[in-house]
Amino acid sequence: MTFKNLIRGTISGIALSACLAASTAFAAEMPKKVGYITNYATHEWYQNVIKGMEDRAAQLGFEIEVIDANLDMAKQVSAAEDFMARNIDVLIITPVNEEGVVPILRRAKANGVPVVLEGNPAKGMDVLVAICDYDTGYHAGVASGEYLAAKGGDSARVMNVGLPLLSATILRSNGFMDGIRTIIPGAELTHDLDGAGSADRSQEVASAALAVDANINVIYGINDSSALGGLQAWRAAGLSEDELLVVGTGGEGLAFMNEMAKNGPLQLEAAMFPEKVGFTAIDAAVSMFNGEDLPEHIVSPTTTFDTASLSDYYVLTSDTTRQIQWDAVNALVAPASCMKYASDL
Amino acid sequence: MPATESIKQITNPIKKILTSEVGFLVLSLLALIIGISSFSEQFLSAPNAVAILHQSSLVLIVAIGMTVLLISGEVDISVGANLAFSSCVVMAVINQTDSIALGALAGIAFGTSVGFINAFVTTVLKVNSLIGTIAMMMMLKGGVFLFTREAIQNHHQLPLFPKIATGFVLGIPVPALIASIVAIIGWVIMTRTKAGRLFLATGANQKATRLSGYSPERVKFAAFLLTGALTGLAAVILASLINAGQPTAGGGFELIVIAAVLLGGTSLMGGRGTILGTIFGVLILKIVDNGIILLRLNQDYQIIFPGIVLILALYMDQKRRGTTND
Amino acid sequence: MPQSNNIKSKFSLFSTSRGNSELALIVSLLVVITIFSFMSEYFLTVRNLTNVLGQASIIMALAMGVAIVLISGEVDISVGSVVAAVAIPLVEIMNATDSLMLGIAGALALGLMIGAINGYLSAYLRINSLIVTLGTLFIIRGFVYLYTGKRPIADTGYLENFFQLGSGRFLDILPNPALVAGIIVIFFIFIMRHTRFGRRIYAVGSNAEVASLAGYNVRRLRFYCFIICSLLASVGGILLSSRLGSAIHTAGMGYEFQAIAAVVLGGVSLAGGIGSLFGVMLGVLILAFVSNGLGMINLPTEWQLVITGLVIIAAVALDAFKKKSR
Amino acid sequence: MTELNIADPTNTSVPVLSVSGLTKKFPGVLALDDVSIEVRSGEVLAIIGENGAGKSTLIKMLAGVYKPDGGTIAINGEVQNYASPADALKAGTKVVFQEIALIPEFTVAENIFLESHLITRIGTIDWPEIRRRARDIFERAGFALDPDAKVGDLSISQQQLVEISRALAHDAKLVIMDEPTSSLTPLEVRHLFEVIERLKSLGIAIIYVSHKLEEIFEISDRCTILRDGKWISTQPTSSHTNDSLIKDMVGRSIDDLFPRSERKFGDTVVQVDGLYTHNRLDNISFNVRAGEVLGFFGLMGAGRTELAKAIVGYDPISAGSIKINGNLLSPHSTIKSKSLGLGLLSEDRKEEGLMMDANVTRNMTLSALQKFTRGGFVNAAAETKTAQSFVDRFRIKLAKLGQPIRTLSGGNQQKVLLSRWLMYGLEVIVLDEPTRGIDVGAKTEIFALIDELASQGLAVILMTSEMPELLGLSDRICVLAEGKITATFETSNVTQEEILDAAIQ
Repeated sequence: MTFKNLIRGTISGIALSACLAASTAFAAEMPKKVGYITNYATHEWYQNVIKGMEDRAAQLGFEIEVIDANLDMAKQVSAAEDFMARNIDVLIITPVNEEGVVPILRRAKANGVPVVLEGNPAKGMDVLVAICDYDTGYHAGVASGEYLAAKGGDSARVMNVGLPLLSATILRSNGFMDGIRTIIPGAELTHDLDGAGSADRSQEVASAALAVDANINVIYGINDSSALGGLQAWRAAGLSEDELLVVGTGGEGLAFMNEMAKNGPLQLEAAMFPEKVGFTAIDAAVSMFNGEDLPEHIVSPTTTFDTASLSDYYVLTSDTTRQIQWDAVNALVAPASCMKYASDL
Repeated sequence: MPATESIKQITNPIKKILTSEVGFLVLSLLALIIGISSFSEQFLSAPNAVAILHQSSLVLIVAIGMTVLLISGEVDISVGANLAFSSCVVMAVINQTDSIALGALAGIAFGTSVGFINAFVTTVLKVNSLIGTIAMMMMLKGGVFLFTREAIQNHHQLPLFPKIATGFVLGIPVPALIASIVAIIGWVIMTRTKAGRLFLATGANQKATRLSGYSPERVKFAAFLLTGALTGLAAVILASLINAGQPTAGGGFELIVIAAVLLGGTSLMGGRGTILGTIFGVLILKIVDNGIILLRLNQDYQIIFPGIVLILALYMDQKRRGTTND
Repeated sequence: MPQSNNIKSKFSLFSTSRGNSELALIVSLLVVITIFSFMSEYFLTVRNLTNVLGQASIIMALAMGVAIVLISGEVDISVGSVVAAVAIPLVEIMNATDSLMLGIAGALALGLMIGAINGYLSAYLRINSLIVTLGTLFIIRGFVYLYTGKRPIADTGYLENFFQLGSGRFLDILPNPALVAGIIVIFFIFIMRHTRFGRRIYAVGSNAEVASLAGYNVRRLRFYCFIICSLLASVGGILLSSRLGSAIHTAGMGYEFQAIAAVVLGGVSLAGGIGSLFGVMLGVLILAFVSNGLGMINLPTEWQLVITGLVIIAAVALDAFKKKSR
Repeated sequence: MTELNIADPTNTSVPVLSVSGLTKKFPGVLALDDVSIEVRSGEVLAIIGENGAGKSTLIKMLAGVYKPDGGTIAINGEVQNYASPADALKAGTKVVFQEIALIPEFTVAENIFLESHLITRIGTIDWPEIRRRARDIFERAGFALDPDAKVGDLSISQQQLVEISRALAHDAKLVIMDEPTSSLTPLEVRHLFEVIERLKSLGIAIIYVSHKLEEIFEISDRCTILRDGKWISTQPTSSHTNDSLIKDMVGRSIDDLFPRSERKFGDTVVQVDGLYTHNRLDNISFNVRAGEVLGFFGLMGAGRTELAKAIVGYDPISAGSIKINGNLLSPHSTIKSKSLGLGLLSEDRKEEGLMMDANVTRNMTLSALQKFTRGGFVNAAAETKTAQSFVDRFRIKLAKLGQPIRTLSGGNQQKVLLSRWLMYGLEVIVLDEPTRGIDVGAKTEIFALIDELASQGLAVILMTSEMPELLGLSDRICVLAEGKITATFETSNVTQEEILDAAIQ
């Protein structure tokens, strides 16, 4: 089933990329103004999404304006109003909340402004550009199972440093557990924590959980901050790092690269390539502007890499900057649709 | 009716014992420990104790400063944002200089300078400190992203740095040791020194303090600087604990700190409060927090319980004192 | 509306100090609008200006309630959580009954209950209201998380009038939320100026003892203020929910700070008894136009936070300076 | 209200107020014990007694603030059962408290109708009617008040008139005045007495509570004396002498209110030259010698408190110099003035003196902390020992040093605050209304203390509005009017009239 899905996804993904590339290459008209309302601009993930958008827009010869909702749904609605008041050509939105964005979509439609959603689907949307959260977690889970099995392990006891506040992050956690169980059926979710997505809080809750039961061998974090916070808690408890596997998600900043460079417990990273998401969203926006037909869900690819293959995708150019390796990322294929969506929760 | 109240206090010896500043808190803490440990045997285990101490340390260090500040009659809402910014400064300077000492100093200096600005806005510009430090919180939350776009990593991988916060001295976790030293110094200052008397006097009656030949502004300045410096110190520990400077850290930290201080019996109006009370306040809140994870309760209770505990504690405190705000 | 020289002189722009501070606010608002008009061609358009009125409506409703509580000499910082809480019965009842009116009734009922709890604890049990509402801020948010499981609750029936309430425009020009907020503002300005109830709230906040001697039931008046505040926060919650078409567990976070900042900016004293709702309205609009304008010129969030913080400190410091030099 | 019948104080009709067997208990204290009084229409009954005699408890029961534990209150023969102060007002009793019960942000007219704003038919406030009715009252009573003025901008005496107007607006039959002259200038006191006469002529019964015996003799018809919560006597005032009143009040006779020991003046300690502040003081210059008491007299608003606060560095000055033993007070701060040996005992104990929740020791040692401090640490044992010595020396009545200061009487609180400076050891002390709100017994002790300090060589600057205190304590007298010194006298050869003349300029 999953395999079939994968194949199907791969095929249609290739077709789609081709179609997108064609449409943008030959598009006669470019929008003058594209507005992006981001969820949380100060987060590394969104900074890289914005960077991808800016780079792509610059290639295509137009500018993109960004307003940050700063995690406030009301501010997101206001930002949409502001953009529409400024006669924007296409609107890209990362919903703060998938239900809260529904009235915006309706109003944009009434105003004749095409909308591309990024991240989360919502009722009444035309097109969504997003990674598959469940799939990302799932593949990371499979990779983890394989990693453990390769080292001769036959049991997995997992501490999930999660974020139940958001459906996307719940999907990642669920996917990870489902994935790892395909290899190690007896994998056990020993701790299911709410680390609030931040390193300090993750460290705190993980410390308490490890005090209860430190008999785990996998820490899964729904983002890099959560994974690293969990790892710091492990270190603070003075536990041996030899048998521990830490799996991060996102690959949004430099933190995971530094940690992976140590070749310590952080061996696997479920990378989600925010730059690629931004890139793809701009292409979709151009297509929308030209009134082309697009599938409802354009999947942006993700992959799980280990310490060895990290450098295929990202290279540190200085202490504070990194360079995405576009060739490798563009070569990744994404499925046409995800295994599970928020609506399946 | 002050006269009657005093008589009530004198005539009822049982009540008198209960009115001791920390008696009620000690009882609550004991009840919590017994309650949680009877449901979870891990509660009293060494690793859990270390975990509680680590987490309590950060809050306690800042809470000591906040206690002094509230006693002086002012408040600082910006400590959470200051904590995050300072932790970034610590890591950035360590990356620049390869020196942990310089990084720590820079973090404390940054925290102190935020305290300095808060003090200036409050005592010179005469802006109500609640409003002034809310504004400072906004500016720090914005400013930290102007300083760094993302979490600052330990670029040079100095292995010693993360070991500071996770290390032990004489079997005591380092952060707990630092927090204990801070608390003891705070306790000595508030109970044994002239400075402590002036913090109390300024909060109790600012005009009388001025007429007695002191400068309430200087006293408040000192309290803000102390709070800022201790926030910087906590930021060093935080950066060491997570081995990074995290611009998004410290969310809601100010509320936990203030809740702990108030729980410890310090008056919002100034002029009354003890360091001992604050220590118990911090421990109670952090043990509740820890117990919820230990007992595998829904973590959402972690924000519900402190709210209930806070209201209840203040109500009990008021009952015991027999006073109201009227 | 009974008008007399007395009232005219009291509220005319030039004759009293109160009038002066309102004049200063009007001038500030005009300055803000003028500056942004030069910086963005889209700013000074009917569409944008009316948009801002709609966007400000939620904070406007909250600020009116917070101002009334502050004028009565208390404080309520739980309003942000109320915004999130009331959306739950609103949407759940609408989904069950297909009736917007029943949903609104449910939301207001929950708001009434929360207000009654805050009011009972603060006004009758005389627990410091800052702490009570700090506690309920946590508690209500916690229960919202527990009930929703941190998932949004959608308006599954797609009620047209629910959508229109948040997103429609009155006479095709004024956003409906702005209309609701406008009615609230006018109604409560009138209540506070021209009814016994309103005048008594001012008297209670100015000097509770005097008010009590004049035969006012101080506790009951303050109790009502908490209920009004919570009901107005509920209206804010209903408006926000209708703009979002759903009940969202994170809604309204941090709105208490925004509301208090606007209220203080509008000239209401944190000590009670002083301030006008007209001034509060101007305070809300100034912050709303600053926020909108900064967005219009594409200033990033971090700069918006820094500038908003500076605006608040500058405004309050200026006010303190004026009072001092008077 | 409209009928202006001239009442005969000796008539035998039903009294406006008759109180019988009134008793009030607080936990551990019998605050008022079986007190009975009567007041008739058009009569002024004075009630006097030391602090703690039960005066304010009695007033608060008459005002409906406290509920009696026994006894009855009847107005015009009808027994009342007040649930709140509003009930008492409805029944016709209006109390003008010492701390004026008005809303400063409201206008005069609105304050008059504070109990119950007049409303229109639709329930909104009828502002024109409120103003019209206020004007009517002012006309009838002869008050020069502006209904639109903000009460916060009025003087205390004008605010009292607003309070009395409230009584008239509610057709009060009984007006109770609690220490009405404690913040008034002599001129304002005269005006108040005229108002009282007018109220009498309107048939209103008046209870007048005061410490000031000369006022009692002037204004009251009869006089009730309370002591320790008990009724002592009610007699026509004319049958009393000053001494008999004091004797009944304190239960013992006070021979000499103002003891005066031999004072030897030393060198000039204080030199103030050309002092200005931006809103009040105008070219103030004077000198004080060691061992001398320089009294400053002035009407309300003349600038006494402003001068006191300016010379100790509490309030800023715009020009002029202050020298202590030749040393300039610069920078102009209380820190510097303290180091030069100059300190102020404020007129407002509660707001500017006491730390209410702190204990007696902490309150007493605040200024002198440095004396017990070594390397920043306070020696608590030495501190307590010194505090105890001051308690003994000044006979401060308390249970223990650790008790909160708010539980002490006003007189004892004042002694603690005086000790605060004496423990520090000043060269010059500025006393601003040092006996405000203190009963006669404690006053005498404080007078003696001031005299003793002066005879030991302390320079004393005394700000007062009480003529007996001024004449009894000062060696020289400066009179302030509108921020200027209008005259300086040697106390030995000046009359009250001369001083008042200079003050009214």
